[in-house]
Amino acid sequence: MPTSEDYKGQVPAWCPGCGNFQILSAIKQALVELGIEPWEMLVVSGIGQAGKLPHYIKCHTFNGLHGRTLPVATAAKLANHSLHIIAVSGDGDCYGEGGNHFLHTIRRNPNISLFVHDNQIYGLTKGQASPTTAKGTKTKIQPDGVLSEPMNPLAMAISQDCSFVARGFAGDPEYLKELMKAAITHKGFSLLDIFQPCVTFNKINTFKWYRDRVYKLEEGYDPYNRVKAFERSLEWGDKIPNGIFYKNERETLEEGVPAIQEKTLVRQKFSIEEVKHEIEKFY
Amino acid sequence: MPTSEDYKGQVPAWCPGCGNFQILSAIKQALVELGIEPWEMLVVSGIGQAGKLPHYIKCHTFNGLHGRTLPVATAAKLANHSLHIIAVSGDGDCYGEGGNHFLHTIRRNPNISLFVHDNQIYGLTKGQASPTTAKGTKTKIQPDGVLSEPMNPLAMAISQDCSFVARGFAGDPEYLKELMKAAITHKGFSLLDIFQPCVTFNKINTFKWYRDRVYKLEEGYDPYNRVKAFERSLEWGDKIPNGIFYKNERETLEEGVPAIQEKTLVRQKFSIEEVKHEIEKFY
Amino acid sequence: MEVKFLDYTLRVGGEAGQGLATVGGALAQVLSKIGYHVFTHQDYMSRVRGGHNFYQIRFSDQKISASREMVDILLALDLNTIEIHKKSVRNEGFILYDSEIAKKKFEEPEFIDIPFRKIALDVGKNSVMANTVATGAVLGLLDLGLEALKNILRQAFKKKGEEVIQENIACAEAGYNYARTNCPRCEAFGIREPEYRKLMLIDGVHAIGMGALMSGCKFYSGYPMTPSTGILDYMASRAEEYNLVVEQAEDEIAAINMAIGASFAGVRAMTGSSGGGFALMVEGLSLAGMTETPIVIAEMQRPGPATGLPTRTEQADLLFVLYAAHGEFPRVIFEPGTPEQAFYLTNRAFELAEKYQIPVFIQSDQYLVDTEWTFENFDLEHLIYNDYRMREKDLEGLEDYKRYKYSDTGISPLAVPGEAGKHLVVADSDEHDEEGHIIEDGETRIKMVQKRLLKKLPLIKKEIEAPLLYGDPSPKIVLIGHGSTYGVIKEVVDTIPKDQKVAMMHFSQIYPLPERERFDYIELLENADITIGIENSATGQFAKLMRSETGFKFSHQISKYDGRPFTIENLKEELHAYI
Amino acid sequence: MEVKFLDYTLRVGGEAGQGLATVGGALAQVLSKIGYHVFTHQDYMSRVRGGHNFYQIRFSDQKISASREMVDILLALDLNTIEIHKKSVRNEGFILYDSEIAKKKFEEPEFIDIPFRKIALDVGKNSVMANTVATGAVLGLLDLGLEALKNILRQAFKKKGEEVIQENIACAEAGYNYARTNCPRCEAFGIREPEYRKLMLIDGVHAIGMGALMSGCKFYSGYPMTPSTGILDYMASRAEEYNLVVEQAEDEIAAINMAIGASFAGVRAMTGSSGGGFALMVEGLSLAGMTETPIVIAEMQRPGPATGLPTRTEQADLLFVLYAAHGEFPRVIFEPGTPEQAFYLTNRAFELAEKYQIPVFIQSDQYLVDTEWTFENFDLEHLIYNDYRMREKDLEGLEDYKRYKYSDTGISPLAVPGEAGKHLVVADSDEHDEEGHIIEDGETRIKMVQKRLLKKLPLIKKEIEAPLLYGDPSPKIVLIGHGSTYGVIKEVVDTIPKDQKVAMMHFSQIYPLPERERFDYIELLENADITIGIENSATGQFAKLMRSETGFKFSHQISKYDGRPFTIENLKEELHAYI
Ligand SMILES: Cc1ncc(C[n+]2csc(CCOP(=O)(O)OP(=O)(O)O)c2C)c(N)n1
Ligand SMILES: Cc1ncc(C[n+]2csc(CCOP(=O)(O)OP(=O)(O)O)c2C)c(N)n1
Ligand code: SF4
Ligand code: SF4
Ligand SMILES: [Mg+2]
Ligand SMILES: [Mg+2]
Repeated sequence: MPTSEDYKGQVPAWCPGCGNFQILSAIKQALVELGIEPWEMLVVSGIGQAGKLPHYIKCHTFNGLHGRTLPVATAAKLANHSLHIIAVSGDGDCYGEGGNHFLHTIRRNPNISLFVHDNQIYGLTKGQASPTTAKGTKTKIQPDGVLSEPMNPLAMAISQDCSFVARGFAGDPEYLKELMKAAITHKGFSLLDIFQPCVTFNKINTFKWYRDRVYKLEEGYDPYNRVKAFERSLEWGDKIPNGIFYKNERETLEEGVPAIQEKTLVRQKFSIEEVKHEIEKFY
Repeated sequence: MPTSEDYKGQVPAWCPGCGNFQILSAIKQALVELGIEPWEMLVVSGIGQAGKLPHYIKCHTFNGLHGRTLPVATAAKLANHSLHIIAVSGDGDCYGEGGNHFLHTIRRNPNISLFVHDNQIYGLTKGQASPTTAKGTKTKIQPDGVLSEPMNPLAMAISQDCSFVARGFAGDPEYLKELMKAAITHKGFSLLDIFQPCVTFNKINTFKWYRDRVYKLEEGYDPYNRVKAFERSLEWGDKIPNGIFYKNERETLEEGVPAIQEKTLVRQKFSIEEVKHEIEKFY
Repeated sequence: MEVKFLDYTLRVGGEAGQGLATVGGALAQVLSKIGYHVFTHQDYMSRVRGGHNFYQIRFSDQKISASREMVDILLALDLNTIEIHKKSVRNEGFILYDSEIAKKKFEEPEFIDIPFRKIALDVGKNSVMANTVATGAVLGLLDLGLEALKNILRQAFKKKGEEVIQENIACAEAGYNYARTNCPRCEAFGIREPEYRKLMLIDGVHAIGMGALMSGCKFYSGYPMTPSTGILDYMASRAEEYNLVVEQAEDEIAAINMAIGASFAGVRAMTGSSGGGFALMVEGLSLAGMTETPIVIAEMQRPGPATGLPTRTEQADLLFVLYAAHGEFPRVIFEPGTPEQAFYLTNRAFELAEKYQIPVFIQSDQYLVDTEWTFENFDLEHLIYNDYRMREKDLEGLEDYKRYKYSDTGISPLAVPGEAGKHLVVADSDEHDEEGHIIEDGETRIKMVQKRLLKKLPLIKKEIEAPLLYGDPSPKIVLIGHGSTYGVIKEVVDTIPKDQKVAMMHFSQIYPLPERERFDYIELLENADITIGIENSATGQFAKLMRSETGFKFSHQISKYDGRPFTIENLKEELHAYI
Repeated sequence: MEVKFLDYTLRVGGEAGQGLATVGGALAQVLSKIGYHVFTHQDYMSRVRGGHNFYQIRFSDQKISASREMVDILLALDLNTIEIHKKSVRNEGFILYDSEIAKKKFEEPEFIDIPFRKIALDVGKNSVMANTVATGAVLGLLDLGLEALKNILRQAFKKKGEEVIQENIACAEAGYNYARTNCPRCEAFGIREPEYRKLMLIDGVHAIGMGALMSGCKFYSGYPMTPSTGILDYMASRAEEYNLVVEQAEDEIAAINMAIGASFAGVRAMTGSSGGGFALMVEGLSLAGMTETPIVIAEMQRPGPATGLPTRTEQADLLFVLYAAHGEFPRVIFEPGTPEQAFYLTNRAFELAEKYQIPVFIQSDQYLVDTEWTFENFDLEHLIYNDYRMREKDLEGLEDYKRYKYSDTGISPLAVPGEAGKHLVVADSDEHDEEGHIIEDGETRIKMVQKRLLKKLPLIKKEIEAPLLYGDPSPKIVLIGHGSTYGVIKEVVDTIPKDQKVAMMHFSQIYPLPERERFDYIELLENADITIGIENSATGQFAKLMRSETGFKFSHQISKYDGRPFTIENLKEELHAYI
């Protein structure tokens, strides 16, 4: 059984007090509790503060381009669906630059967990508005305040029948870990949007701001009701729910692709002899 | 007052019987009835069969890149908000290649009308699956059938609080024209998704298929109820509603941008003299 | 006809949607099956119905590799075809048409009016079979028998059942017989039966697809775009039989990132597009470069910029592909001249991509993509397959695995994550250390640039083969081509008297340029009086590449940028000024 | 110190987030305000807190244009700084630190221990003012007075109120006095008050931004990416004052398509990014090329490939930008060597973009973006502004307006839609006719390629200015640089004895290369014994461009690719082998 030590990576370069630290330990803890070994685990990320996470954990990792986490993760899953895959992303990475992949990965439904470190800001590039930044927020690029409405990632995921939709908070790492375990064990594409205070650039959505507002979806809440889930995903303001908003049992991408029903693609040996007859078709 | 003749463009290169013909005449008719002159009108498109529409109408047109209709249209609106702007797109163009712009243009809310010729297929490239193609549909690239769930553009738009969300059908051009007029006169970003039979490549979603299923949202339907609208946007199968699903009165992008409150940007004369003092700031 | 050897050209013209490709394809197949060498090319508009398209078939008892301007038989499926192509019909040629469809009757001797539609209705009870009648009629005119066509029809309509097959066969026969009995001058075709040979008929895009398949490519991701879509189609059509994963991505950005993800995870992966779609892959290309993830990219050119002429041909993306992406990393570009080269070079692309862990390009264009050629065979013994990926046993006993370990060759061990015991595979798009972790110091940066780029470059250069010299071995005039102009330049060289000392120098391995040790092609060029770069582009991109890498400047340049390929006649015409 | 003229270097080092840029920026401003020539450069990591960054300021009573390796005063805000930079402090230099912060006491004579934090607590009641104390202390050491700093503090804390201002001033004074009274060897600085001059202090990125602003740019769209973000910041900060529209796009694809949309609609528009973001703009670039929509693109380089070293410098995107995008269309690339050049070239970029309706690039790199220089002034009379857009009156009486009308120059009338009476403006990414409507025939294609590309090219080439020659007018040794290496090469030339006959040839107008008629720079190079290309990249991209366009090959090449700029010392060192 793996221990937290096994997953220990480099020393994070995040700011002291950043919400990313709690997310990182929650991930490690979740993996340890699920008994997943580092060599069975692939973490894929893009670029951003969240995107640096692969360096702070020890397992297979692919730290790719800003916004392109999901296509890499999806294809890796198709190539070797025996790997557990977590895609780690930021609100800018996933919903801004990578918005189109977010939409279409939901449709594809690979069995991957997507953890979005949603700090409602661009952290690494020093404080510009992200898609989830509140309207009116002033930044260097929006000195008069952000004009766009913030994106609602949960509502969007539910609108496209995403297989698992949840929200957690870095300030409640114990619950966050449970949500992570639920996401990882869920069969299908799971979105876990995580409130992650950026102590340096987001002076609005602080630990306190979240703590004052966040509450857990009530016991008995039915995550299989899509319309209800949508309604709850619109709650924002003084009270903001956390928890598993929505789930369904859709067929996964890997279940549908004929070529990998018997064996993972990586395990399929190739020999020219076996494909040579293809040439006959051209005579 | 303009007439339909004024809007007459080149002879369309669409297949005989294509649903695009009805959409084209509905647009012209709507513009004529609204009394918009060709030189007050800008039609922006991407690439696809729908994307060819600018050649078949006579007004200002910009036929850009596949998937990039909305950024061009948004910026043109910011540069000259006295122009009426219609963005014409296909289901592949808008929801596939251009999915990210669709999402973020909803957030920005420029006062633009987006007409998506949704034939649930890639027409111009000869019959590949589009984001709205039904699961299981067999195509050359998906000989075993499409594996992804189709996208639900209306639900997505509603999930992001799009200012106006409607659906029409090329087979009911009279009603379609009314929806277009409502979209054009609505203040804010309006999505009109249009069922457009592709008689050549989509042998499932034919005129008959749509006609058998399409019905109008009932009299008294309240388009201001977001959750209800979401629920209705999920209706699919034997009965599929058309009409205005959702509306709100959000501030438009142009209303928020300080620089264009007094005059359109194109009308603001530039003279070096007036900006020279900027250099003082560097001393 | 004044041809030295048997050499006929058929042209089938009509509207988009009339089934030209079916008729043309069937005729090309019939001809190749009875043993003729065939060369076809297509000219079509970016529309699904209407407009004007044509499909041209040249056949001969000799090897051929290009199209001619003048045709012997024009099969006109509409009036427009007659009007556009009448002037291209040779003096003793024929125009087959249906005066009912054309709504016009022509009285000139070359016209043969055959009631395609009426025969279809009479014999097949359905006017859709008019094309089958026409196909039969062309064969009748040539007196080539119907056996091969019948087999093709049986194959084509297998799914529709025996009745449809028989109706089509009957229509073909009716067309055949009508032509034989109603053709006043048909003896003009002193057509010889070819010596029987089993010939392959294959176009560029299928050759690339088959090359990928036979190189162990297991993953192909793409987004439809003419003229690259054929690879996606082909791979998808073979997915079931060969257990391939073929994914239509939401956009080209996803397509290349998927190919990289799959390759990182351990399988040979490929993606492809045309110029505009490839433009969206450029950042991903640099990701492959930085992470040293092997991928093969097919870039199928069409005339740009932007949407350009979507269904036409051009060679104007060469320098774009060569320098695409920010930062510096090695790459290889192949640009085949024939379907056969396309096949082998795709195989070689995978070999080099995997061996050096780099992106390798197969660049081509609409012309080669769509032209069908005949070949006796592809020698499959020449295919290479070396598995450079490290698994379980390859890493046994290894203490610490480092994805980016420094080495003399610059090549580091490429392990398959999850299949390499407990070894962990760490890849990073930031500059990184040997383990794959992000760094910022200058010393590691320098070592990594040396490992990734500078050490590999000379080794890769050694892998590149010399250009092909065809014609005079010490030429006075050299025609330099690359990629799809191979066939036409070659045939033009054949037509030029030997005493003019002309040769073609053809490059299909474009970048890096071959070393000069084994074959000093620059010296050869320097010794010639006239060197003419021949390119399907306006600015002569290959000429720029040549000058930038070797300093050699061609003395002349022939550029064609109307979106059409060179034909033998128009290239000869262009050469007139020099030869 | 053995400097010929007054020439000091300060280095401020510490962690990210400690406010280095504020301290360094304030010192640079103070020095420039009292009349010194200043040159600063920054070295920082891609992180927000921690790690190690530094900010270096060189100042002199002469013009300076590069950084030195050795420093006179090191202001160490943490222990790490001392450990890393101690060896770079000159013999008679000083290290200012706070032993309480460093948690270590140093006894060597160069160390001056000043209790920054304690003074801040005592005087300002808040340890955050430790930086203000330190800034004051540096000025105290130099005995330069506090007036300028006080003004800067007043400005900086205006929004926070008078109390904060006074506290900061008090802290600055305390630091100043502490340094003056506790500095044993401070007389070592025989610092002369400069002759008073009002000097501008400006870095590359602000120069580009101001250049855009003063060229009538009304629309800027971008997506944050180091080192290009500064332009977006600057334009946004000026939006209110000058009525600009500045849009943060969802991605770089949107950014460039927005710039094109705005320009099509009638306003001067610009976008910018770094290499990886520009990679995503490539398809859009070809759209600008095809639709002949004027845009200016800022491409600010950092080391690649992929994410690379996000906050470092390199010149490795030159050929990428030069050949980016499928298809062929004209473009211009400027790569300024100084902020002043950046300013004028941005202005010129707009002029050429609008005049020829093409995309024009301002290419630069992190080094020039972040280096601050002093100038007496920018001569604003040199700015050009010609409105080439057609409105109402320009089109009066015109019968039919055609967006892509053929013309001798290739330039067609560019009307503003909605502002041009009833004339309609039709733009198309497909190949099109004069009206802007999609076509497929070869004849129109040829004419359009000639109009869009071939006719414009020679005219554009005429607009390009000759490279700058500095040093010996008939040099034996030529150091060839482009872009941001200007300053360092120039200073190195200054240090080489005249009898060695050395000159710098610097290109800031990179593409097209200047004509040779007015100044035959190739002849000059051919007449030299040694020509050395100096580039911040591994493969020598400018050298390739030069050879490809002119055939000339530099005899030697100096490449630096560790992500750091050349300093005077390390370039001299590299040159040792040749000079
Ligand atoms: C193509 C591209 N565009 C822009 C960037 C610059 N960039 C790096 S991270 C980032 C945003 C980070 O925001 P987010 O994803 O929210 O992550 P965070 O830092 O907040 O965790 C940007 C814009 C990039 N690396 N690549
Ligand atoms: C970047 C890019 N990728 C791909 C294409 C090829 N392409 C042209 S239209 C099209 C899809 C058209 O589908 P849709 O948007 O649904 O329009 P339709 O033809 O069905 O109206 C594609 C893939 C392109 N032109 N540009
Ligand atoms: S900038 Fe914000 S998100 Fe980034 S490490 Fe610092 S606190 Fe965390
Ligand atoms: S292919 Fe389909 S969408 Fe395109 S014109 Fe034909 S019927 Fe219409
Ligand atoms: Mg963020
Ligand atoms: Mg469609």
